[in-house]
Amino acid sequence: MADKVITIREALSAALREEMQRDERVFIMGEEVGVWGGTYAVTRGFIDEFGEKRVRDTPISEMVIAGAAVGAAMAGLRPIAEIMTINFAFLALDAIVNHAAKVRYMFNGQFTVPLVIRTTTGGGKQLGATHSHAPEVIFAHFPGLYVGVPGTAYDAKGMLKASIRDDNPVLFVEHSTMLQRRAAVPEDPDFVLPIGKSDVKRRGKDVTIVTYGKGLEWSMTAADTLSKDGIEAEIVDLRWLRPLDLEPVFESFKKTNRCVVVEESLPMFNIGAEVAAQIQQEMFDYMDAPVKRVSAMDIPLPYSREIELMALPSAEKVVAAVKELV
Amino acid sequence: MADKVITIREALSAALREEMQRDERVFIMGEEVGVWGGTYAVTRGFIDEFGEKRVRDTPISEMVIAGAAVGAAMAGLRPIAEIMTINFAFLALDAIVNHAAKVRYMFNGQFTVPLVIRTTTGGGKQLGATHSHAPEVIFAHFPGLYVGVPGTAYDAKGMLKASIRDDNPVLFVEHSTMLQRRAAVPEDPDFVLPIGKSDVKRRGKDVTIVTYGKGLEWSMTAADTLSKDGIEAEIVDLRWLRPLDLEPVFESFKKTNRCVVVEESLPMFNIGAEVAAQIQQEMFDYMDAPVKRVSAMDIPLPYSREIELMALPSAEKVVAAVKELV
Amino acid sequence: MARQPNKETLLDWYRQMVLIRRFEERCAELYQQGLIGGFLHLYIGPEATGVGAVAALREQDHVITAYRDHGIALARGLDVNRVMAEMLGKRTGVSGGKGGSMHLADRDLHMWGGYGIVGGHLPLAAGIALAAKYQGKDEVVVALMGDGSTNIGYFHESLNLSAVWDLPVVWLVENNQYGMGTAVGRASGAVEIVNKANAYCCGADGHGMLQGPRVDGMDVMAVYDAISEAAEHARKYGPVLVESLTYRLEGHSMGDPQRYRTKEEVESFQTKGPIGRFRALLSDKYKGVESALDRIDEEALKAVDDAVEFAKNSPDPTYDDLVSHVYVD
Amino acid sequence: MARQPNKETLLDWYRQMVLIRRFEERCAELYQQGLIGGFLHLYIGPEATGVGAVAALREQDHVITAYRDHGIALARGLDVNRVMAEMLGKRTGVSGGKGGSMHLADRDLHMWGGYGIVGGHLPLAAGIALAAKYQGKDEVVVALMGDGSTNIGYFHESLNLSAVWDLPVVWLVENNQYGMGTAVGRASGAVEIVNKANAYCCGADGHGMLQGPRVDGMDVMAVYDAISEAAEHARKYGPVLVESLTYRLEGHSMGDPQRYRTKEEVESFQTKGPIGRFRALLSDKYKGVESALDRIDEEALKAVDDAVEFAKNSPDPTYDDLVSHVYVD
Ligand SMILES: Cc1ncc(C[n+]2csc(CCOP(=O)(O)OP(=O)(O)O)c2C)c(N)n1
Ligand SMILES: Cc1ncc(C[n+]2csc(CCOP(=O)(O)OP(=O)(O)O)c2C)c(N)n1
Ligand SMILES: [Mg+2]
Ligand SMILES: [Mg+2]
Repeated sequence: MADKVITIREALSAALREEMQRDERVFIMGEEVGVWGGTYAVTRGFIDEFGEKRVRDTPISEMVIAGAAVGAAMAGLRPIAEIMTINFAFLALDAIVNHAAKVRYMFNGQFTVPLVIRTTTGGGKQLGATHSHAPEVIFAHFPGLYVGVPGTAYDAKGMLKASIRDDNPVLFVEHSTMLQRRAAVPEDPDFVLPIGKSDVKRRGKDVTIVTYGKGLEWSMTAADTLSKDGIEAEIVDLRWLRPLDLEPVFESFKKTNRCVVVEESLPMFNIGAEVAAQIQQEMFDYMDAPVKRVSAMDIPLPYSREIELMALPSAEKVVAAVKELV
Repeated sequence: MADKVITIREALSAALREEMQRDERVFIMGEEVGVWGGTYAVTRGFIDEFGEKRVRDTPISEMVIAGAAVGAAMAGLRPIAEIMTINFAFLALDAIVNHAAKVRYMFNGQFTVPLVIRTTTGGGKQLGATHSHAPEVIFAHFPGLYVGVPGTAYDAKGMLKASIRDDNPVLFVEHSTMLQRRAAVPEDPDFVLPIGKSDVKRRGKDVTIVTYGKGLEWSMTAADTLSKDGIEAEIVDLRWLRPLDLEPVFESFKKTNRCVVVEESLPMFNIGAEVAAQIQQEMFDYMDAPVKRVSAMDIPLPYSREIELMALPSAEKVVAAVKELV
Repeated sequence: MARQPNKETLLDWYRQMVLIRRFEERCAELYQQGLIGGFLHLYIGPEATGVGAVAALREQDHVITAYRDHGIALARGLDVNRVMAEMLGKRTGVSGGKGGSMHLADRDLHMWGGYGIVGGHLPLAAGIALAAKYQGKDEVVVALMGDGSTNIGYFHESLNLSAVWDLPVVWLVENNQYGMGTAVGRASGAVEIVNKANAYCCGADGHGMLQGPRVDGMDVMAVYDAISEAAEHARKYGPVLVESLTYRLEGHSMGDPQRYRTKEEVESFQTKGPIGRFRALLSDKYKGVESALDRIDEEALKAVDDAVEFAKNSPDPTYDDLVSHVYVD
Repeated sequence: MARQPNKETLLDWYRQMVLIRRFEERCAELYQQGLIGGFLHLYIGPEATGVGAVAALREQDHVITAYRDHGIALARGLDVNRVMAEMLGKRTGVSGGKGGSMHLADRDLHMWGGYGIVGGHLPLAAGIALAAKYQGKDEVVVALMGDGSTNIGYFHESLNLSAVWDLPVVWLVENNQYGMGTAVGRASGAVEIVNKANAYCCGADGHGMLQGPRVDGMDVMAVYDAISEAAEHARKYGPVLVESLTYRLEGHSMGDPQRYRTKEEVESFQTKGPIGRFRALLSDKYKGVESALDRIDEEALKAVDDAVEFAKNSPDPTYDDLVSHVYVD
């Protein structure tokens, strides 16, 4: 089958639809997934197509959305639980970390939790301090879980399908400001991407940019700008924060000897910290300069547009960081 | 006034008692803080001394323990809310991160949240996967909050008193296996320690060990062993994960050029990652070797004693890490 | 019994409701123009609930609500200019432009804010009430919330604590029949939300939550009476749960496709709107009041115009604002 | 109506209760000897609740509970050797030594585990019930919990979801009068916990939670009847909330100073213990049954002795066990 240029939203819808068609045990539950059609319109039409049994609107109850999905998964279904935004997933942290991620281990493999928790992340939409987190890192801290954050429509489809087919619990994090981004995506219903594989999104020799999610966009734009100044950035899209695949980063670093990590997270104890720590550990002899980190500022996000964007990373900030480095 | 050798438990009790005597607005709320006398006996006798108004047993309701304490703090009290163990603080993550840490910012300084949330951390007690976290790092990720983790009775008293007197929300994390550790502690009721200051706990010239909490114990023991082999470790006790004070670490590193970070956290996206990232950033020219990290293994903790301890750091592991380095 | 409002008071309630309506209509326009960003949840339909409830409080009492907070803020007397400035994210806004539409607060007026996490403000309300009681103050907290929020864990823990500790809180559910697109009956085990008081009603030694009325939330007088009585109970004994039956005439927030309800349903409520109804009542009760009401209508429009002017001419927050108030220094 | 248990069945219940009691007494000793670690929550006192409730279920039905799970595990038929091995953290334990006292499960027997986070298993119960219903299976879930857990957000969200979705769950509160040291009345707005069903009872189109009985939890027959009836309702219509009035004769866990209750109170319950009472009933009902009961008593002791032997002789988990089952490979 051919590829088709579609948006991330369409890619997500297609992934969900195909997997629901493929496997009766797959169903969706969450706030506004049914009648409303999904807060971000990803499940529009699903309730008509699959019925109320498989597209289940829930009360505003994040703890039980996540927790009941764990139970259903243990008992043989393959739930896709939607937590409207990752901010609200804080309420489900216990269910996710203590139960989704651990019932298998704690009971010595008796239970399997084939669960996907879909959620959206990111700031930059003037939603204020409580609605603008990009805290994927705190979920990725915990073993037992996978955490995926696609940055393109291609990845969104392949990664989501892989997550649904996998027997482990996956937190699948979509960036709410990227849903309209387009890319060519295979229509083949068996197109899946491996879990836990980073991907080199741009080749270059001068600097390695490590990023994921929205960071990919800033980085790609920055790379274009840098290219005009003769600096060729190689961009490694992590795609998965857990399992974290830094092999392609190390490979790239051997060539570039310089690295910038770009992410929307807060600046402390974030993805960049882990990447920098592992680079200095594994690539010590290749380091021409310290690994640099571009992230959000260390403050809650405000409402007002001007100052909100000041606090977030941008292509310009990535360019500046790279230029300080090379 | 003189110093007195007391346990961490006694130091915490004394800090609470003194501050409650000093300020009527200070009160305690949480599960089993009153009639039971505190799960770890820290508030034993308090309900008789201060009455039910100021020593408030709550239902098992972590969300409202944290959230009501935020409201009470906004409205002029100085609550000390106890979350029995940090595992249960997952249930309060939203109240802590979205409300305790942010109401001040979000409403542009109109509100002040002079709140201390006391909790206990740590594994190694055969409590199994859901009761053995040491996830301070995920709370320290968020601005608006302070996170303190004392490692000695001296620090426990001075840091807790400082936390109670401070006008910002503090997550105060005590290690449940260290409560019997003794040290000389000032009896002066005005003894407080500054918030956000690391402390050099041992002088040495060969390697810098950065640690906090239970890690301090492993590190001190390891340092004694290493000393016998002629290796003198300098130990920097972070004490606070937020604000994170790495100045003494950098100072030390300039001399030792080698560093091991020791912590009970999980191995990914942890304190060691941040410390390593900052060292390679700030101390690049001083680095003789990569910063090493000693942490728990990347698994949930099991019940069985033998294998549980395998998964945790130990003095031996610290010794081994240092020896690989120097 | 509630103090009986005199004519002046009633006209003031009318003024507040009209002001809210005009304010909200203008916000919708400003949102379309891109001057307001983020989420915008209009308070068109439930004005009588907010105005009636706040009117029942004393100056020293407390109000806290969710993100649908414009009406409550205006009813509580927050400066309309500064509220509008907040909408536009300006430095002069009540929250300095950092809170936005969902986060209006005024500490001095004991308006403790709007909150975006569903149910997240309920424990705060319990805490504020605890502080009042602890300090021996004769104050109550009115905590408003949507029907949808009564299904979240926060609701349960907060109401239970208030019952066990006899906290002076009036828990006021604005039942507008939907939480986003989910009808009450599809989300809540109890369709009559005041029933939920039963779970906290019969504690040891007579402690417990009082089950209050299901009041007609489109009738400002009824809401005022109900909340007055509830507040009196709360002040003396402890918490009460009251439900106000209302309706939101606009979408949940801007850009709601509204696939969950019919046009006819919305229209049927439009004719029962609280402002027209109150106007009719006033006209009936006070001969010749129309001209006064007309003047109020005009003044409301002008106040909103002025507020927009004020907001537009206000400075944006600066980098210094961005980084301030993360901590107390 | 519940199937009427015959003599053999009744003797088996007696056997289970005695086995649990002996098992728990031995665990206490092993804890003192340092062979059991972590937290140990004994099921001494509430045996009739666990045995009666589990007896009311079919083989394909489901059980899930909190950390006070030994009694439930044994009643559900988990191998006593392997349960004891789990206590001792052995490789042969039901959870491979990785779960310990609080985390006993047997997937094959549809015992979905004990859970240490108060209320954390309640949404799991809802999910297991959902899976049964989704797959068109005629199965119910009995979810046991303590009185203290009914105050946590999980309780509210789980019960509400079960009501809205008509899930086949029997929510069974073991009201042993305390959550750790906190008496029910100091923690719960409703002292009669079944009252809490009112919050989920009257949904749209007749959906909703049934308020079940407050059953004498020291009477195994009464519990059996109540849960049989509740399970029948759950299978046909949807969730039920049942409360079992029981008492824990030992501390909350090992090392509880028990400052929250008097010796007299504990003693007053000791005489009402479920095992003595059931033995008396059996003696009354079946002439000459004593010798059979005595034999059961002896066999229980021996089973526990054997279990300890088995456990002691079992291998410890290895490093491979430590790192296995974090993920499905
Ligand atoms: C914890 C949480 N979950 C989900 C949301 C998203 N959300 C915002 S408003 C809303 C509906 C709330 O409905 P209701 O409480 O009835 O208030 P109304 O909007 O009708 O005034 C939802 C689901 C949120 N803000 N917080
Ligand atoms: C979320 C959470 N908070 C606190 C605890 C600590 N804790 C363990 S058992 C318990 C008391 C529970 O009481 P109840 O539900 O009545 O059960 P019982 O022990 O009486 O059987 C508490 C507070 C916990 N395990 N989980
Ligand atoms: Mg609503
Ligand atoms: Mg109990």
